[in-house]
Amino acid sequence: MADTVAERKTDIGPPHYEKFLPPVVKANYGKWKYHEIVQPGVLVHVAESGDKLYTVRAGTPRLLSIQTIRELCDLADTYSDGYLRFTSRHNIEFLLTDPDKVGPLIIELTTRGFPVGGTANAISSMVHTQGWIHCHSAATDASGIVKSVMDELIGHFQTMELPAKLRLALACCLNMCGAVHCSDIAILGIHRRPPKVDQEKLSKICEIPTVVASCPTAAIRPKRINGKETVEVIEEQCMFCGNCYTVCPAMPLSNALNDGVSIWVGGKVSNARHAPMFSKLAIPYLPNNPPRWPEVVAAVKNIVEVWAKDARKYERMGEWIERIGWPRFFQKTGIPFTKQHIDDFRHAGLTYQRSVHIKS
Amino acid sequence: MADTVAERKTDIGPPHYEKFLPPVVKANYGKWKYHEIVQPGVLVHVAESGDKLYTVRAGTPRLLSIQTIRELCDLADTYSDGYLRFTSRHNIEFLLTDPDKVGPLIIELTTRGFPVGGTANAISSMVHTQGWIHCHSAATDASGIVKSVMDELIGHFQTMELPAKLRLALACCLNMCGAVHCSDIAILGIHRRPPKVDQEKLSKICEIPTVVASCPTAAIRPKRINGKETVEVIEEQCMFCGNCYTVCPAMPLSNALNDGVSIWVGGKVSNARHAPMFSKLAIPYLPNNPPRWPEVVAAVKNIVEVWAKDARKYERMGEWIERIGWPRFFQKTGIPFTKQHIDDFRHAGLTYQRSVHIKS
Amino acid sequence: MGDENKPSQTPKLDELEKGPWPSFVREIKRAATKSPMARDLLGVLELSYEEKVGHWKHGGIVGVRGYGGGVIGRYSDVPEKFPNVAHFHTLRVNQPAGWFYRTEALRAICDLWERHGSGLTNLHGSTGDIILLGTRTEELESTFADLTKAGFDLGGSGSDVRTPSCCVGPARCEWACYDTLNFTYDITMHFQDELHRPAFPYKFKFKASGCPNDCVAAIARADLSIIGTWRDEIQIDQAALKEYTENGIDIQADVCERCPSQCMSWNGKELRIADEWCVKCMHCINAMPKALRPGQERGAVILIGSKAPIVQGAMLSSVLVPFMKMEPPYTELKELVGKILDLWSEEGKSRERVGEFIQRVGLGNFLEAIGLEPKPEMVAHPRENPYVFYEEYFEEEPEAASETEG
Amino acid sequence: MGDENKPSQTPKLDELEKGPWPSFVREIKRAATKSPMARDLLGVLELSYEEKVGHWKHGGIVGVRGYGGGVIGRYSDVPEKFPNVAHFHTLRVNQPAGWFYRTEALRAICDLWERHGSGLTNLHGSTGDIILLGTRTEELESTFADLTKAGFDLGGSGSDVRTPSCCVGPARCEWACYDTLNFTYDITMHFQDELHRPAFPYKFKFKASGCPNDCVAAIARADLSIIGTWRDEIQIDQAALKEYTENGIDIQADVCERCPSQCMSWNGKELRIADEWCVKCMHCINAMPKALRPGQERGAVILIGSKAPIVQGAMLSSVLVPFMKMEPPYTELKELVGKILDLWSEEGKSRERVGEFIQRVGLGNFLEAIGLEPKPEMVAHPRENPYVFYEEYFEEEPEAASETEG
Ligand code: SRM
Ligand code: SRM
Ligand code: SRM
Ligand code: SRM
Ligand code: SF4
Ligand code: SF4
Ligand code: SF4
Ligand code: SF4
Ligand code: SF4
Ligand code: SF4
Ligand code: SF4
Ligand code: SF4
Repeated sequence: MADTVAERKTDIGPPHYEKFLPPVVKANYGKWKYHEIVQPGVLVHVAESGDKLYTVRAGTPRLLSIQTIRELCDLADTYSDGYLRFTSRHNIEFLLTDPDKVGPLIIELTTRGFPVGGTANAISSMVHTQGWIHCHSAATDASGIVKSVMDELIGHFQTMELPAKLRLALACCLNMCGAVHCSDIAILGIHRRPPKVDQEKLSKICEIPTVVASCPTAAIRPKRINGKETVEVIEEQCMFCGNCYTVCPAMPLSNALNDGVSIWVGGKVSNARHAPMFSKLAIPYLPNNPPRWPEVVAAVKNIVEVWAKDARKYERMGEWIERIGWPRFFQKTGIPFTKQHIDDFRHAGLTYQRSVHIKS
Repeated sequence: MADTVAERKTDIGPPHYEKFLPPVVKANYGKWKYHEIVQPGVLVHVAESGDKLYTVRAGTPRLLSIQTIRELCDLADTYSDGYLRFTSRHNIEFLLTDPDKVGPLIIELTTRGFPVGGTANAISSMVHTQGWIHCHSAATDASGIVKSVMDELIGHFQTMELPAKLRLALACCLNMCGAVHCSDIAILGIHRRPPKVDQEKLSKICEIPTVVASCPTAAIRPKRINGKETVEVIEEQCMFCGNCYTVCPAMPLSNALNDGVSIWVGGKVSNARHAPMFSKLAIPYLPNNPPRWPEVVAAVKNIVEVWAKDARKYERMGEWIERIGWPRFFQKTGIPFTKQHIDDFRHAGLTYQRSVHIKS
Repeated sequence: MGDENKPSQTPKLDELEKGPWPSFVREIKRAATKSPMARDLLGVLELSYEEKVGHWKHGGIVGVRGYGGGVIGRYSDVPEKFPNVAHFHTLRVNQPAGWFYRTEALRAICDLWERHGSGLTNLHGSTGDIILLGTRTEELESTFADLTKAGFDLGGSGSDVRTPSCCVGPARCEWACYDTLNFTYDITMHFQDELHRPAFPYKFKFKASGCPNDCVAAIARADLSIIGTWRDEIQIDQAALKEYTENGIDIQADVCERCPSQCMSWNGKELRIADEWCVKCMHCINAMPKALRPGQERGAVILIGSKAPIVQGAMLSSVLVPFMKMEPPYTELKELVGKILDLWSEEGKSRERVGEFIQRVGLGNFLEAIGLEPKPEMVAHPRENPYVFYEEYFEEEPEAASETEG
Repeated sequence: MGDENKPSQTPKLDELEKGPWPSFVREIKRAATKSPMARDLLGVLELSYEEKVGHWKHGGIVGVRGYGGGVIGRYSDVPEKFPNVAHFHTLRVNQPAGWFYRTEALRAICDLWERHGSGLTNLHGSTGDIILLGTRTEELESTFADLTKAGFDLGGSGSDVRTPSCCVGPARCEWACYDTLNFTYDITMHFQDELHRPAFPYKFKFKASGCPNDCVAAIARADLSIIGTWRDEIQIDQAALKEYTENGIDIQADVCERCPSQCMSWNGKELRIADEWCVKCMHCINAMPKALRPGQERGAVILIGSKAPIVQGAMLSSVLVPFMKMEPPYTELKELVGKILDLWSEEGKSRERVGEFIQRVGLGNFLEAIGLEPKPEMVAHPRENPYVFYEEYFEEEPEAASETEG
């Protein structure tokens, strides 16, 4: 506690995790032997001691009201001795020792609208970001698309019949909060017009050198306009990344007509089998069409289905594409291959096909 | 013939190849069926017609006197009806139809000092460049090292017992004439000190903007010295590439004490099995030690031997290293891994180990 | 719209209450029964859905006294229409390691957030924090007081150490190669000052996964990624294998053939692993958790530098220490991180993540500066380009040539 | 040293006459028996071996009338000591396609080079030319006259089309998927003007290999790499396979398991290839040339852009046309190359190879400018970074929104 001014507590850090561990976890901490997936959404972990821990996993919208949190707490009090946890993909997990409570809890969750699932070879909850709920930088909404996509794909959350795990993610702008750049399928909000410079405001609130340096394509040049230091944007060089806006609010990019969504595929994070990979561009642009973004939902569903049908057991999206080759990915999904798919940024040359190993 | 001034012939182009094809080749052109390698240095190609063409391949120093060329012509006249060819690696090939002449030709070639071999899983002649024989830019000699290395490794030219082909190449400066950047083992002449600017000469014979632009690391800045436009080199930024010298002779790099040789491994060109690969740095620096460069010869020999012992059938150097991993390449060869091995140029980040797949 | 008695008309958002997946609109509406802020959020969001643009702007820095991070300031650009969200700041609250809770603790947070804010949260934010979504500037200090009373503290934001997070690890996972929760708590406490008082060129994130499955995506989104591994033999229970074959696993096809280093062999009865070739990818263990387990000599790979694409393209973390034992008090790691933070703070440019810094100065130079030996495990392969910077050279004294520092 | 009666003392070089590999020193000495130039070359080289530095400099441009390329000017920096190599220019003579010769032709070259130069050559230069190594400026024009009389012409140097070269192809190789010799001769004649009169931003090299084995290393060192391939099924002679198994080839281990696309299966009797997965790597064919042959629908992959490392790092050529039929008069290819040369000549910077040009302007833009459709075969994978340049967007007329060119 570095600061103790007037009894005001600071730097206490988070609560110690031990306080929140269920007794069975404390007793078998670090001594788990194996696990089984009993049914979609239900894991059992067996300890060396023979103790068993049942986990029931359910989807949530991540954006939760305190009313709903209390409701979930009530469930935990009833079924899991007041213990619960959340996963790295924002699912809720109830930790039970009594197998007889698993069934009733599932019924209760399902009835209240929390689907149970997300385990093993399933689609788990989508990692996503703020969107129009809270962020100034968003080129699209986050929660609305996630809801629309998951409404469509919930069957794959509740079953485990996919070839492998499928990780979906969404980020509402190129800052890419969340790990969308390494997802099996990523939805990414994009701007498509250069920022509009508010000259008046800019010269007051932004530092010119910072603004100039922020641009990955050197599209921003300092300029003196009406005696004021400001900047200009060379439109042909701008790639709409929004980084200037992040450092300088006087350069907004939002554009109702042209903002939208791009789709990326084939990333992964785990080291299982294949090393981690970045996601690659599949669809450069789909329009913002709230409230249900039907084009985006259809596009994602199509990719999921083609993969689900064609991939081998254990083959993540990226591993599948690596096996069949990109030409066939585009053929099979019916997605047109365009100029935009071809990298033209820093390491572009390394993404060209530099052999005659071709699978057309 | 675009130009006919005063009967002076220009733009006639090379002689038509057909004039130089032996009759058996003309007759079976494009109709070869298969080949066999009869013994090291001897191929037989069998045509659909049943015709057979025997090729006897021999090493040469590439640098040939007219006397020697005439000597080789004499042999061709005697054994192969006056036809011969050279390979893309500067070997000479005699094209025979009479199998009985193969043996005598081999004896004759061997006696005259031209080793027969270089076929199949062998070390073929080294692709190399001019060196101190003719180039102004050389950081080392070419022919001298090639001779020294081949004297040591000639056994692998004359037999075919390696796991796969082994392509050796040498370039005497970073311009890398020849395909040394994609060789199983490449020897590369290097400078290690910044160019010395001859201010007087520079302002007269070089264009400053070209000189400045020539530098890959932006180490060259225009400068006015004694009223003359010239340049200065920021020494800490110079990577001794010599490109400035190539565009401007007033910036020589040669430095007797510090010039030398670096060794690169694991490149390949063919698409067989693995796609083409660049060679990677194995040894950052070995001294110039004429006339026989013992350090270089020993280093190359060591790498060849470790590979020959450890690689599987068909495994080119780069394929072998990919299988065993770089940590073991350095362990097995006993070459120290240093700071210099770590890329710090344009795409450096992509060469880092970006997974936990580690073979120590 | 900000009027308490007249609920906002949200035909577009209402569409998103339909369908089987739990609805965030329902959440906002639920909060709106008590919170005017939530009610106005609904209104402003409906407006965004109509106009297809967001209505937030970020303005001056807001926060709590003595802290430079933990609060994200947001203001509406239509405050006239939606006065209750004129300010709508977010608090990032440092989650307990592994996201375990007792219900009391969550209820305490709900209660204080009912008093001070919109009643809306994210469980959790992408970095791992509990996100308290939306309140006014004047509520920040009192919210913070109630938070600390409840035993919670703020997380990171801005150019500081960001809230570290970790996978469930030894608490529930048989594969944890080190204690991710303990480590995360320890490092969070160790860096309290750096977490609350931004003093770096840019943000610095820690993420800790117990094994190469990397269930917190550490390799993709942490400046320092600590991923568990082992270096001896995979533990095999040959008897348990049988069970799997009986339950429909084709060990040859599903396991051996999918092994990236092709180091397994199965003769129908016995599984052999040539562990010296194993790259510790986890696949075989994942496929047959009852029969296979990570080895016993455990620790972690320390990787550095991942981040999202701004400005020069996304980066994955890369190996800095191929194997480190991970035992409290984690002295080796803390010392290493200390050196890294010092160097980067000193020489990093503003808004330059540590991964970008390393690429700018060169990994070799970076290693030298923090006192680590270069190792081939750090690279996928040595350099392909000949632009080597030779720092050592011979002096021009032909009589007594000697190697010197340049 | 230039003295005809007193042979130069070359103790260091003499060392290189020893050993089993044919000696270049012997060659120089052999030429030196007749040529004072060769004699002085020996001297200047011995000096280099003593001092460990070269003694050449390049100076003004030298050449033959009407040509801008084909001669490399070199001057000694110690002309006082070695007056016979004060000038020591090289002529690059365009080799016949496939490096086939009749002895008459070679003898003719020897004779003229005895008259005009050092008597030293390279057979051949790395680009493929016959290199006539070392003569004086005043000899150039007469050498050229004698060359053309003998039916030879100069090759390229400087910023022109460089001497194209090709593998032995159909002349002796059963795998040639197109006629590399014919193509090379044809293209060489077609580009005579561009070859002799440098007018490009930089050099432009063609290399033609008959199959993916790429025996002229086209993919590594040609601005345009033409590599033969096929697109139907590999031709299998099952009977011939037997012979190989009897002669010690383990088809499963040596062939099937080394296939990069794992598309072969062998049951001990019959070999099956799932050709739709085959990447045409050649390995299986290489291993068993009697039993396997490339398919019958043949052509070439056209690749663009390889080069040595100066300035931005070495490049490999990359796919421009995944499959092109290759039949005389090669109209499709010539038209394509014409467009490429026009565009690059127009917009390339000085000393910018076409591969560098493409990377600077972007492959997508380049394709657009030369009128080729983008195809996924051109990339190893689509972009990973989100920095997409969207050229099409909607105009801000809400009533009548329509897609327009930006
Ligand atoms: C609970 C959670 C950790 C946490 O602390 O919260 C977790 C828990 C488990 N993971 Fe995970 N993983 C969790 C996020 C991840 C992530 C991160 C992510 O998705 O953002 C990854 C990396 C994904 C990627 O590569 O993009 C991840 C990659 C894996 C893998 C590797 C799968 C693969 O083949 O690539 C396994 C192994 C397996 O499932 O066979 C695994 C296996 C497991 C096991 C079986 C470990 C165990 O023995 O308990 C746990 C149950 C898995 C299941 O859901 O079927 N876990 N797992 C996370 C649950 C997220 C969710 O709610 O869905
Ligand atoms: C004569 C020559 C072509 C020419 O027009 O001059 C040639 C001729 C043949 N090559 Fe080649 N290759 C020739 C240079 C090359 C090159 C280029 C180079 O080395 O710079 C390569 C690419 C090397 C690389 O990848 O770095 C090359 C990669 C191959 C391969 C692929 C080997 C591999 O596994 O990677 C084969 C297939 C094989 O040998 O099994 C092959 C096969 C052949 C065959 C068997 C083709 C045939 O059916 O006739 C010929 C005899 C091979 C032998 O020497 O064993 N040729 N071959 C060249 C002889 C060079 C020499 O004197 O040694
Ligand atoms: C809240 C959250 C998204 C969410 O809904 O979960 C978020 C929200 C913002 N992020 Fe983020 N980031 C969040 C996790 C991430 C992650 C994922 C992670 O930490 O694991 C990333 C990618 C990993 C990384 O750090 O690179 C991420 C990469 C960014 C970036 C790009 C940074 C870069 O170097 O490339 C920015 C831009 C910036 O720093 O100016 C950014 C900036 C922002 C700002 C602060 C935008 C701004 O300039 O004001 C967003 C505030 C939104 C808001 O209105 O509250 N956020 N941001 C996440 C933090 C919650 C938490 O504390 O738990
Ligand atoms: C003679 C030859 C080497 C040899 O001994 O075989 C050669 C010699 C020279 N090359 Fe080369 N290059 C020769 C083939 C190559 C090759 C290989 C090839 O063509 O297949 C390359 C690599 C492929 C490529 O083009 O990138 C090559 C890449 C270079 C470069 C680097 C170009 C680049 O863009 O990176 C330079 C530098 C330059 O252009 O200024 C260069 C420059 C030179 C110069 C002209 C140096 C100069 O600036 O004066 C050398 C003249 C040496 C001399 O004294 O004669 N030479 N040069 C080769 C030409 C012989 C022939 O015509 O057959
Ligand atoms: S991805 Fe962009 S818009 Fe979305 S929360 Fe992050 S910074 Fe905001
Ligand atoms: S949006 Fe990105 S590319 Fe465009 S001007 Fe701003 S920083 Fe530059
Ligand atoms: S590699 Fe360099 S020194 Fe050697 S011939 Fe080529 S340009 Fe000259
Ligand atoms: S040698 Fe290369 S790096 Fe050094 S100054 Fe010259 S061009 Fe620049
Ligand atoms: S990262 Fe490994 S240890 Fe941690 S939860 Fe995932 S599987 Fe278990
Ligand atoms: S952990 Fe991965 S690499 Fe190691 S044996 Fe298992 S599958 Fe193979
Ligand atoms: S490239 Fe192919 S066709 Fe040409 S010689 Fe080599 S193996 Fe034969
Ligand atoms: S050519 Fe190569 S890819 Fe095709 S079947 Fe043969 S080995 Fe496999």
